[in-house]
Amino acid sequence: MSALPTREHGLHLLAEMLRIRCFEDRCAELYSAGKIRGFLHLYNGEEGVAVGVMQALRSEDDIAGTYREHGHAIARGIPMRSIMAELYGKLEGCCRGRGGSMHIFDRERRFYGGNAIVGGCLPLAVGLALGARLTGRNAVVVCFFGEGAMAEGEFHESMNLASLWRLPALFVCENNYYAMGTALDRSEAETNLVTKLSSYRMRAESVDGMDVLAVEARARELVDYVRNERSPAFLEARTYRFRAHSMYDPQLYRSKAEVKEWESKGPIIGLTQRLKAANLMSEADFLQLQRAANAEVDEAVAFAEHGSLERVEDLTRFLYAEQPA
Amino acid sequence: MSALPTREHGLHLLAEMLRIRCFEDRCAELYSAGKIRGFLHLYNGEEGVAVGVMQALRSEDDIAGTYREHGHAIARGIPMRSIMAELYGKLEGCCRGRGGSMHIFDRERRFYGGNAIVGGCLPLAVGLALGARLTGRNAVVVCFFGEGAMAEGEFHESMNLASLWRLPALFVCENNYYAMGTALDRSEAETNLVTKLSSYRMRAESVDGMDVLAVEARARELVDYVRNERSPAFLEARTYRFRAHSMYDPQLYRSKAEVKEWESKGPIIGLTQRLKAANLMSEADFLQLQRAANAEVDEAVAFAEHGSLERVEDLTRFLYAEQPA
Amino acid sequence: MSALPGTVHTMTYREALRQGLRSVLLTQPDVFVIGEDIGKYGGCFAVTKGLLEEFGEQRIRDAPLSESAFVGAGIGAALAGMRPVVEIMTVNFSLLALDQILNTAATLSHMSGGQCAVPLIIRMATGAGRQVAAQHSHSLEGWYSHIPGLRIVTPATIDDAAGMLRAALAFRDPVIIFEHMNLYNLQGELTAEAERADIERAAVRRAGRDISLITYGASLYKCLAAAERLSARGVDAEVIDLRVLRPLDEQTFLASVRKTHRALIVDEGWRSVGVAAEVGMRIMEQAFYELDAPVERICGVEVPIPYAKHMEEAALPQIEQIVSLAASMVKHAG
Amino acid sequence: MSALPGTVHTMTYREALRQGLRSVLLTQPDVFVIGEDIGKYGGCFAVTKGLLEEFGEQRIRDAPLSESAFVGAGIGAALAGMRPVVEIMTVNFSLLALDQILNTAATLSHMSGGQCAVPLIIRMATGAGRQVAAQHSHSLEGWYSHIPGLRIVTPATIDDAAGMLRAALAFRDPVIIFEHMNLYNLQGELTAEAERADIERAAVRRAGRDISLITYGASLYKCLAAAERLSARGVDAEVIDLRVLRPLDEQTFLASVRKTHRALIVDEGWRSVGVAAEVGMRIMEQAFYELDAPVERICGVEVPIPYAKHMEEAALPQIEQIVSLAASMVKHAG
Ligand SMILES: Cc1ncc(C[n+]2csc(CCOP(=O)(O)OP(=O)(O)O)c2C)c(N)n1
Ligand SMILES: Cc1ncc(C[n+]2csc(CCOP(=O)(O)OP(=O)(O)O)c2C)c(N)n1
Ligand SMILES: [Mg+2]
Ligand SMILES: [Mg+2]
Repeated sequence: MSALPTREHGLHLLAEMLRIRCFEDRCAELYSAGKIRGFLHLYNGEEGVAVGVMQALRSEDDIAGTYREHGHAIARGIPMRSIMAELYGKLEGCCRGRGGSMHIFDRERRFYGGNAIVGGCLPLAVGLALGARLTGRNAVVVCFFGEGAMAEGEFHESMNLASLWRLPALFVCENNYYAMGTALDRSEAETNLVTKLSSYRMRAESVDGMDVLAVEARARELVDYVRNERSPAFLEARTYRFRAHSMYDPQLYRSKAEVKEWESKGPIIGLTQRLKAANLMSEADFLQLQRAANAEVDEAVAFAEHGSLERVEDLTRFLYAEQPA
Repeated sequence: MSALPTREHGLHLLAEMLRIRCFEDRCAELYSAGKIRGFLHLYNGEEGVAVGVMQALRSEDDIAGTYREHGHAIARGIPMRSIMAELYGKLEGCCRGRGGSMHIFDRERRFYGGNAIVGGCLPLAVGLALGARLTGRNAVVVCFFGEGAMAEGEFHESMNLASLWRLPALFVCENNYYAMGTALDRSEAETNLVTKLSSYRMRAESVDGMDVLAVEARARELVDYVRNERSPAFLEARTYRFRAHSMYDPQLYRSKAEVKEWESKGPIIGLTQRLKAANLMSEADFLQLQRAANAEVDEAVAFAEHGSLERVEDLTRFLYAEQPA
Repeated sequence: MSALPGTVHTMTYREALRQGLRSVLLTQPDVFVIGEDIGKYGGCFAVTKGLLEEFGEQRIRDAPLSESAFVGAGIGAALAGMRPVVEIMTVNFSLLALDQILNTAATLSHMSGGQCAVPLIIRMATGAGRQVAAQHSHSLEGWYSHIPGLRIVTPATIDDAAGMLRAALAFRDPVIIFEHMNLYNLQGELTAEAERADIERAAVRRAGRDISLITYGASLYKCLAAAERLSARGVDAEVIDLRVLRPLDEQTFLASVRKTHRALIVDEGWRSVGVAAEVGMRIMEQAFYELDAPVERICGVEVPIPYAKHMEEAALPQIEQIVSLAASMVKHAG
Repeated sequence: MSALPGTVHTMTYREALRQGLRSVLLTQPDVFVIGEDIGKYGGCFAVTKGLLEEFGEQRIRDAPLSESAFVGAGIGAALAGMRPVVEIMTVNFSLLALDQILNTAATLSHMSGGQCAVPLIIRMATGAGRQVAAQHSHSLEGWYSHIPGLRIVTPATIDDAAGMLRAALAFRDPVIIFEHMNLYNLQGELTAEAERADIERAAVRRAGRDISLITYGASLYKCLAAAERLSARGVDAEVIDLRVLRPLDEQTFLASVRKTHRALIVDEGWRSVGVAAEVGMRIMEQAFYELDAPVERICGVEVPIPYAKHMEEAALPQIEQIVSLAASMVKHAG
């Protein structure tokens, strides 16, 4: 069982998770309302992973992720309004409305997406880590991906290269036990994911992704290891996706009971109970955090609603870089 | 140390290796003479692997390999003449002269090449094994590949799929310690290859590829396992390439001394010494085997020399299959 | 799939694909299916829904996220005598399997001197128009049609969706069936034509005298709509559905151009080095002196497809563009 | 690389490439190289020979057989501010990295709204003609030129081999440099032109009045030889070296066609849906009324390249074909 945080830090972690949860729930509503289109993959249930890991990072560190990256973007400090505007396809969005839900980028905050090809973010992260090394920055690159990606050849090639070249990267596998409708044991001959890293002589650990405090502790340890030893590491966070894979998923592959059971172990409920039990937080505190999260999402939605559309004449802009070398 | 064979079997194994060695040496001469063109990858030093493994196979078993496959083709029983004619680019070659050295195919003998893309034969072998399973044939598929291929994503995907679906395939890694000029420890973070198979829960063993008797024993054991347990297996054969990677290789990456040392441990020398020491073979027997191998290669060369050229009008033939479904 | 002569059934393109697949599973024991989430999940576009329950795990095989390996598995199984139907969820992910497709599937028969045919079917969804952005909106079927040894088909109608798979299985070659994402919900009638579907000929979907609109896939419906509007303007457009991008049936569109003397090609794929250029070049080579005006093309704008609806629309051929360009071609050369 | 104005050095295409690479390594500290066997082995075509010894392992990085990962590593390093030059031994192996090239490198800048340019250089050998058979003889540079976001260049001369890399580094976009295998041993003079090499314009390699031979890469020399033979027959051919396949410089070849009124495109790549079709279609669209004869093309035959010498030659454009077709085009339309 992870150690108790200070009241301040405990409330901070809870606030971060609530901000994500509230954002995601609103996205679901906005999708039904037709405000958000395309593919939408929500992070409900997995908030503890992004929030926990982000605590260990510095502004000079780089982040790469998948199409299920709203939570990571929010936890990294990208303004909700710029994310929501992106989901609305507005010019004020972080990618001018070109990327949408699956492609959140924020160069300033070193947030490199937002990759919709499963496994595609892994070679990229290897390269960011190589770049950090070669440019002499003492930065750590954190790459988030799902357990489904571990069956892809790019996982294998990337782990080997990162370890062979001793690159400063932390690979965080969000094991939510399903890749769309494919359960882990129907996609991996060896379901113990940590075992696989011995093929690459890479330090690898596993943590309960539903315990944000445990995730934070592990992440701090591994990020320090990566930064100081200049070697990569792998962290499996065991978690669960509370919602459908995307908005098109009838969820034929899992039972309502299974989902219910995991919901009761959720990261928000868990931390809330611990903080209250330890008298570090009152119900009033909790409601206050929820109100704040809601208000922030309201503001983001209003911002997106009033956003503008990119000029059609700019369609071919940025196909090639504008500033010369 | 492997057990001694009967005189008959010992001479058979030696004869097979001598046939390959003699064929490869002649290919090198013919390449310098301009009779053979394109890329030519010789098998000298590795004969014990193909010969040892082939002993364990039946006619209904399938074989897939790489561009360094002359030895496997010969050991499988493909007539030397049809292989040599292929290297000459003649119509009488097993592929009508279209494939050349890197693409030996003999459907009748279930020899499926001859793949010049490193790692490319692995998914194919998985499919052959799946096909054997689904067509109800109790066959084993053996796939030969180099250790360099283990860094490719296709290795990872193929091992997982073969194990997950419990397919009857034996994966034989010919570890000759170099991928062109890249030494194993400069391409793999974990150089113990057998370790890697634990990622896939696949049975894996390692054998001295320079001891053809040991290779045969291990192969028989694993082929039986695959055939009976209907599960895949992996065999690493530690060997060495006596010649350059291909005819263009200046060999800057290894010392003459290293090559010399390995030559002294070669599979042919080794077996010859053991058979003689055990009085299972006389020098006369040995010379007789060499003469026979030479005569066979002479005949193959003569056959190839007198072969004909495919009609240019047939260039587009077989782009699509001729017999309908 | 048997639509009794005369009778018709109304169904979606998705259902027609499922019926086509189901009918070959019922009649050909050597057919089986491999793909991601085709079983338990029911298929990412629900084409394979219910097939796992009906045919079991041996014939409906869910695969891990390993595009290269399971496409290779299809190739090997085809060599071993089976008739695999491999589903790659979308063309966007097929790039991970391209080495197996080009260097093995498309090459083996010729390279082995005819010994090793690869009777493999690959199905994949293609196309843009659903706001799924740059990495999920490729239209690469024209690009794939550059590769010798493959057969590339693009069913656009209910009958072709139901019948092309069976037609493809009549060949022992690798055939890729591209299903446009925007057609899955298309409603239409399944007719006895489905039984006669082939993968060798293009089809004239609307006869006309003044100009040939040459297209395929989902763009067919844009061209048919454009033809209606054009007729209101007194322009009689013929609409050709290529149906098969490789080997290209040039006779059908050349015959059309020899009649209309004008051609406009509509292709959602990126403009440069696409199938539209090929069709135009064939017309140049074989019907140059029949042309009353240069052949024109309306294609996808050469950018990664953006998410925002208005930007995505601006990147794709639109009916109005087709109408106005076709009209001006006829007027000018008239 | 500095050839003092006036002075010339004779060297091979291979040496010119090495000089070009060496000079940017010397002058740009952010440049480094990744590839299989580029270091200890000396490069599979010896282009990088000696560079490991001179620049060390940090800048000349031997990579394992992991095409997708080390191309991705180049993309990420480029995002991080470096200027990686990634060598993929040959285009035949690049298919394994195509997802990273198309879905990431070519897409990121546009998809991120201009935030993430990918200043990555990829070098690869291409082409047939060395009897290395079906899986090692692809000419896919034209095929790659279908992809928006990439710049595709094909140096054919000593000066371009030496100068194009530096020119490519002036852009912050992914640039792929295709080096034809048959040119590595080409001997020629390195001139001050190398310093002025660009990756934006095609070049007129031989001026002529009667017909435009439009080509690129190693086929340039077949066209130049054909032009000589044609002049003996009284046909004055202009030879255009496209140099850059994306974005295509159409002005140069359109100007040529407006002068000669006839065009023959020579491309070693497979015929259908190739760059030859694109060039022909652009001429159709923009110079139709200038043409005295239909544009023709001589391309690679649409088969996997066979090993046997006579069959390989039959599959590739040959000088005699060019001469006779060009001559007949001029005669007929004359
Ligand atoms: C290469 C590739 N294949 C298939 C898909 C379709 N797809 C999108 S998400 C997904 C499941 C991925 O599961 P996992 O990696 O566990 O991440 P999760 O969605 O569970 O967070 C699939 C199959 C894709 N985007 N990319
Ligand atoms: C995908 C791919 N990348 C690169 C090459 C070039 N190449 C041919 S053989 C080879 C080395 C392979 O080494 P290994 O797998 O150990 O086999 P060996 O040659 O040692 O038998 C390389 C890099 C290739 N053929 N395919
Ligand atoms: Mg998952
Ligand atoms: Mg090796």
